[in-house]
Amino acid sequence: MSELVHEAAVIMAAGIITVFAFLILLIGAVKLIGLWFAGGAGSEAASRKRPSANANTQIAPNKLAAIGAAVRRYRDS
Amino acid sequence: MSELVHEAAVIMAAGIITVFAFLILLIGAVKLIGLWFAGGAGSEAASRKRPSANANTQIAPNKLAAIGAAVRRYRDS
Amino acid sequence: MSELVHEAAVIMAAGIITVFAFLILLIGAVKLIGLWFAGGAGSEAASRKRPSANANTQIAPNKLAAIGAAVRRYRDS
Amino acid sequence: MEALQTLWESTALYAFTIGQAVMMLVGALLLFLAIKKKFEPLLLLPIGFGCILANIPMAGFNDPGGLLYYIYEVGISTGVFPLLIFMGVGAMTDFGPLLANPRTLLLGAAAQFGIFATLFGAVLLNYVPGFDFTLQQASAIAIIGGADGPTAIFLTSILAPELLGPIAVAAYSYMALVPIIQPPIMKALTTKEERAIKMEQLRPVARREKIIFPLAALFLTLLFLPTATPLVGMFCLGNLMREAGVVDRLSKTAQNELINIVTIFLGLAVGSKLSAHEFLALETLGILVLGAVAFSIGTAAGVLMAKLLARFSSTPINPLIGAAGVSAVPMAARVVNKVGLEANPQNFLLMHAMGPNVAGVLGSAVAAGVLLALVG
Amino acid sequence: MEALQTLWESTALYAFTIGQAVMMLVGALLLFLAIKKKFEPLLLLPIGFGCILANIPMAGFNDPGGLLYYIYEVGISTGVFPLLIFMGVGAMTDFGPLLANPRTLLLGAAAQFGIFATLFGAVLLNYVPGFDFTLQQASAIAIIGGADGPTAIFLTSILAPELLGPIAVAAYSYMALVPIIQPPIMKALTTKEERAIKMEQLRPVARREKIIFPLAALFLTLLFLPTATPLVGMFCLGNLMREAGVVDRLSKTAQNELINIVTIFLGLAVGSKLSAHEFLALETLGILVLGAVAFSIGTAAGVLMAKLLARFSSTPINPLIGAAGVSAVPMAARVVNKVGLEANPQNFLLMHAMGPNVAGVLGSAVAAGVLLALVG
Amino acid sequence: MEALQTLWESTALYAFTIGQAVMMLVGALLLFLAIKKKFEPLLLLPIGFGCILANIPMAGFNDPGGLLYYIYEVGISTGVFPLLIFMGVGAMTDFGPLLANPRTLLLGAAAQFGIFATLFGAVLLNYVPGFDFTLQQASAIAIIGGADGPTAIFLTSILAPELLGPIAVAAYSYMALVPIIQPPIMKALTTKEERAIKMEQLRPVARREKIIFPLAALFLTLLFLPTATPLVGMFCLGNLMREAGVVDRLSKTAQNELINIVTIFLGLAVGSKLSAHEFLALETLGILVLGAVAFSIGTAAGVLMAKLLARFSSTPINPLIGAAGVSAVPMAARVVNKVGLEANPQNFLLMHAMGPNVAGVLGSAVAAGVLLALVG
Ligand code: NA
Ligand code: NA
Ligand code: NA
Repeated sequence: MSELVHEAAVIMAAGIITVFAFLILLIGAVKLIGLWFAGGAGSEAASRKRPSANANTQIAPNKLAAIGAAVRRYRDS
Repeated sequence: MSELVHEAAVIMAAGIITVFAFLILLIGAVKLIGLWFAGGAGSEAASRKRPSANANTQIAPNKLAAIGAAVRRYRDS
Repeated sequence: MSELVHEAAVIMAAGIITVFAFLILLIGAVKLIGLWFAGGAGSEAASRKRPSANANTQIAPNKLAAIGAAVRRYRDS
Repeated sequence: MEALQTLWESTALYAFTIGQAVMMLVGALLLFLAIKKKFEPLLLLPIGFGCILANIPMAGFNDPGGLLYYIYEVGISTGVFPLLIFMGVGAMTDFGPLLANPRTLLLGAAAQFGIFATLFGAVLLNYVPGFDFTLQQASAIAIIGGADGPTAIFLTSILAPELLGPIAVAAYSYMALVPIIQPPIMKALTTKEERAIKMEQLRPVARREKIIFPLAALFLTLLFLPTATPLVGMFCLGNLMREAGVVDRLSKTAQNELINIVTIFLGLAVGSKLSAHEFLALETLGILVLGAVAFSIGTAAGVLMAKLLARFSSTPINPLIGAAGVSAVPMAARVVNKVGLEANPQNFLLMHAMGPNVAGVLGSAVAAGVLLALVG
Repeated sequence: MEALQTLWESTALYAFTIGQAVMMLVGALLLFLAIKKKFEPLLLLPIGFGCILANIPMAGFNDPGGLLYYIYEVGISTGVFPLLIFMGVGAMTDFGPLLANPRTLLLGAAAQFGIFATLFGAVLLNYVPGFDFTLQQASAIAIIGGADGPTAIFLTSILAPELLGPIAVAAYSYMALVPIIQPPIMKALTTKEERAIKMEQLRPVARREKIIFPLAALFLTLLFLPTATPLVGMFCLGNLMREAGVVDRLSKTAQNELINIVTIFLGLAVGSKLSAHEFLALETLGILVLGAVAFSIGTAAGVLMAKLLARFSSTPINPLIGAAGVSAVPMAARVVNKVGLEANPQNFLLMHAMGPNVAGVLGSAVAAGVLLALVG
Repeated sequence: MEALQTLWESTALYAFTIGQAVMMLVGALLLFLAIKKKFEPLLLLPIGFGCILANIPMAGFNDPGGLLYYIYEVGISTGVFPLLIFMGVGAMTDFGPLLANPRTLLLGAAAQFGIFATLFGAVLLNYVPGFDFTLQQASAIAIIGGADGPTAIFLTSILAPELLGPIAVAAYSYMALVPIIQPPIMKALTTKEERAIKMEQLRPVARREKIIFPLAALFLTLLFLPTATPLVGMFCLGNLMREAGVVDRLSKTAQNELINIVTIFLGLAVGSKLSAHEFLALETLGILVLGAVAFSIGTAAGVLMAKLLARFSSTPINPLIGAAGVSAVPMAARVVNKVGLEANPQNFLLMHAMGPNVAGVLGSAVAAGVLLALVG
């Protein structure tokens, strides 16, 4: 019984240490990735978003606004 | 052979009785459900349908009519 | 070893002959199918395409053109 | 030369049996019915194709290691495929009309008389030389009268797997023939005045009622007829996912991709059981005859029960809606609507027929449970 | 009469045990929580339904040949279903916020302390008469603190399949209860000023970073913790399919149809393990208590680690985001956002909390790998 | 300490073999080709990932009980996965151009010469020390020349499962390399005038023709080459579902969700066969060389046959379209179109090349059937 408790304590310690060690390694990896690959981040991310932004927000509002205005003009007339 | 026929007749009788008994029980259950839960039926069912009705029939026709009219005016002009 | 080479040569010959024989049979079958079933091809294929063409190209362009024009008029005004 | 010889011996030409050739024609006929006549094509197309594949000599589709062998063992002999289809059907079913008019459950019950009368008929047929149906086989044949494909396949795969091919084909074919089988019977048993009866509009049904109903049906089933719970349970699970409103992505998957995938496999596997040895037998003829009888009796019983109900009802009941109790959703309800319109062009019975129609699905699942309990 | 007798004996009425009746109520309670309270309905609805089906006497869903038996054997005891779900979750996960602020991985690590402390607690509970958890069982219980359903099911099905039912139910229930469990702990450990801290906007992350990240995570896992690779590997596969940009049809299928199909089956199979014999035991009470303890400790550890981080950081860190380290994606991140808004109506922490939130998923998969290596 | 010791011993660091490390790099290379070079990413991404997972020491993906083990046993060693993919491909294939110009079937036949010549070449390679291919292995290698992934996987899993990894990788890689391999050969065997030839517009094809065709192809196959029916049969089933017009929901599922799900699993399972022991061998080099030879001979044979056809044809035939006979749908047809446009900017050959292109799919399925009959 107390042996089980001892084992559990050891696992608790070893476990949390391993999780931290592993995720700290991963932080290092992410930082390396950032250094090597993030170069074009701004431009690339931006260029990726722009078309969809265009499609969903710029064009559509234009169109909607124009249609809305046409509709209003029609109603007023 | 005639034993088989007898068995079949018994199954026929027992079967149709059971099906009726079971579905009559279910009728009772449905009536109970109706008594207990149908309270808000009208309003709830209505409130559920209205938004979709709005979305699919009210707004859309308005819009379509307006666009159609705008289009007609454009053609006429 | 040379036996294997011999077997391979036989398979090569038998194989390519079979493939040709089979696909030539299939050509015959296709020609027969064409003779028997292609009768209404033109009209059927056409009638099948027209509705979707209507839906996707005729109506939509009309609508788009009209909306576009309405929009342009609105902007100009 | 030896290679060409090997090739020739591996062609089917000299290995074909007459039986296999005939079964190919049967498969082609099923494809024709599915594609040209639009007979339940979702099932009959894969069944017909599976029939053709299974009867190719030396291709080994049905042998251990063959594709159809695996599909059958995984999906049919375990019962998993028909149950998944039933879950999808449950997710497609709207019990609203039934809940608004629960008496229509009696119509769904009456129509099951077709099943039990056919069971008796199948046993009687044993007096004709050449027929020798066991009670299990007679029960599996009788379930054709349930007019419900997955129920028929599920029950048959347990009680009489050797008859699976012809029974499934008969079930789906007769379901497709509902617009031809039912109207004469419906008209023979009703007057034009009865057929013209208009029914009152159904009350709206609350969402809570729709959520509770599948649970109540499951509860009664597990209490009184546990052998019916695989079918009723999966049906109710699908229906609960539909109505709960919180698991729409599961409900949509059950109604679309999952049921489509399973339908392809189920059809192929059922078709693979259409072997000459089992299909080209006198029994098949008996099954086809008994199946038609089952549908007819079920239709008649439903209509007669509706007439009986009408007599005790304060609100008008059009006896035609009883015919929808055989299930064959939604075909039978549409037939009711059409026959009603013939008698009275203002008489739209579709919604009223949907109640007995879905009641018939539950009714035949219950009947299958009864048969499993008694002869399983 | 004999037939009616057979039918009666085949009803469940006289075969029901008290335990089964109680488990039916448990199943109904789960359905209520799923449908009415919207507690993780995608899982709890099928689990509750599976529980009801599995406890029907004589229906045999769980026996060899029964539907739930097959589903369990095919999908859970092989580990395939939770892994496929994990692949789908990976395909739904955006690691952008984590890559923009990698320190938040430490918060995901800290929150796993809930797991290991609970393991210790479970063993300590053995001093209470009536409890006798093995190290395997204690580990499976502890993983509830990971707040990640598929991880919990995967680990439990290996270490302590006899506890699968209660552990899965506890895991999903507490995940649904995150908005109730976490805020008091978060508020107790922080001042209003700390909760009001605004964080700097995250940098944009390049697509290449997002593609490399799952591969890097996989690489470290396989080097240092191979026992975690089934979970981490499938998660990374899903995420790579998402970010690669060249296999969108596979990614969409993994995020939708495949995960939906597997979710239905997984829920039913887990529910089938809710048997009276195993669920109505003192252990279940212990599991429920320990699960709540695990969530609480994890939340506290995350918040405290965030305060520690803030002390050494040049940029401001709001300690609330540590609470998201328990995973429970995206619920925990939303709770962080809500508690932050209460302290400062201009303080939108959602994106900042997504980093520790997805870090928590990786963290608990790693913790599961550690447990597999040490007690598996 | 003991726990840390256990953890350390469970890391992969001290268990890695050189071979596994190299295979990881191979897996990474495949991912690079898939993601960055867009080489058949739908297959090569899962294959590359599966390769990495399978070579992790101690993770046990490939051992009984491991995920990849189950997927392989369920889907590849049964042949089910490649057949389902073939059904989906059939549902995506439009035989219209082939039916409008049936002579192009001859081009699909000629291109299969690449297969049989390579078989002979593989056996000749045995004279080089270090090579010792059996007839079965030589046949599996030769099928790479079919330029059809599922056919190659199906045949190899039967004839030479030990070569499945390298053969599948070679098949998909060369399919991706078609735009590089084919043009020089096409240009070397044709004059600019020939490449500039314009072809007459194809006649419209009736829907009935498209429905009958898959049945006719199936019929001829089952009569004359039953060993080809698994492949041809599933292909024709998919195509029939597409053209029948009555089972669109099945056809769409076969073309989308079902094929996507199977593709993920197929790729992982194929990747799992990329083990150091089998891949890092001289044979793999031989397979890569022979695969390139097979593609080249197939391309040349197709072009030469097209020139021969042109001589006997009353209407003009551009010999380039023969190159599309290797299949690699639709890549090879696009390459034909591109090379044709280079010679004559008004010359759109895409539709004309689709005929031989889909003929090549049938042709290699037939060739696989021949090989199964002769050496299976
Ligand atoms: Na029925
Ligand atoms: Na976690
Ligand atoms: Na080919």
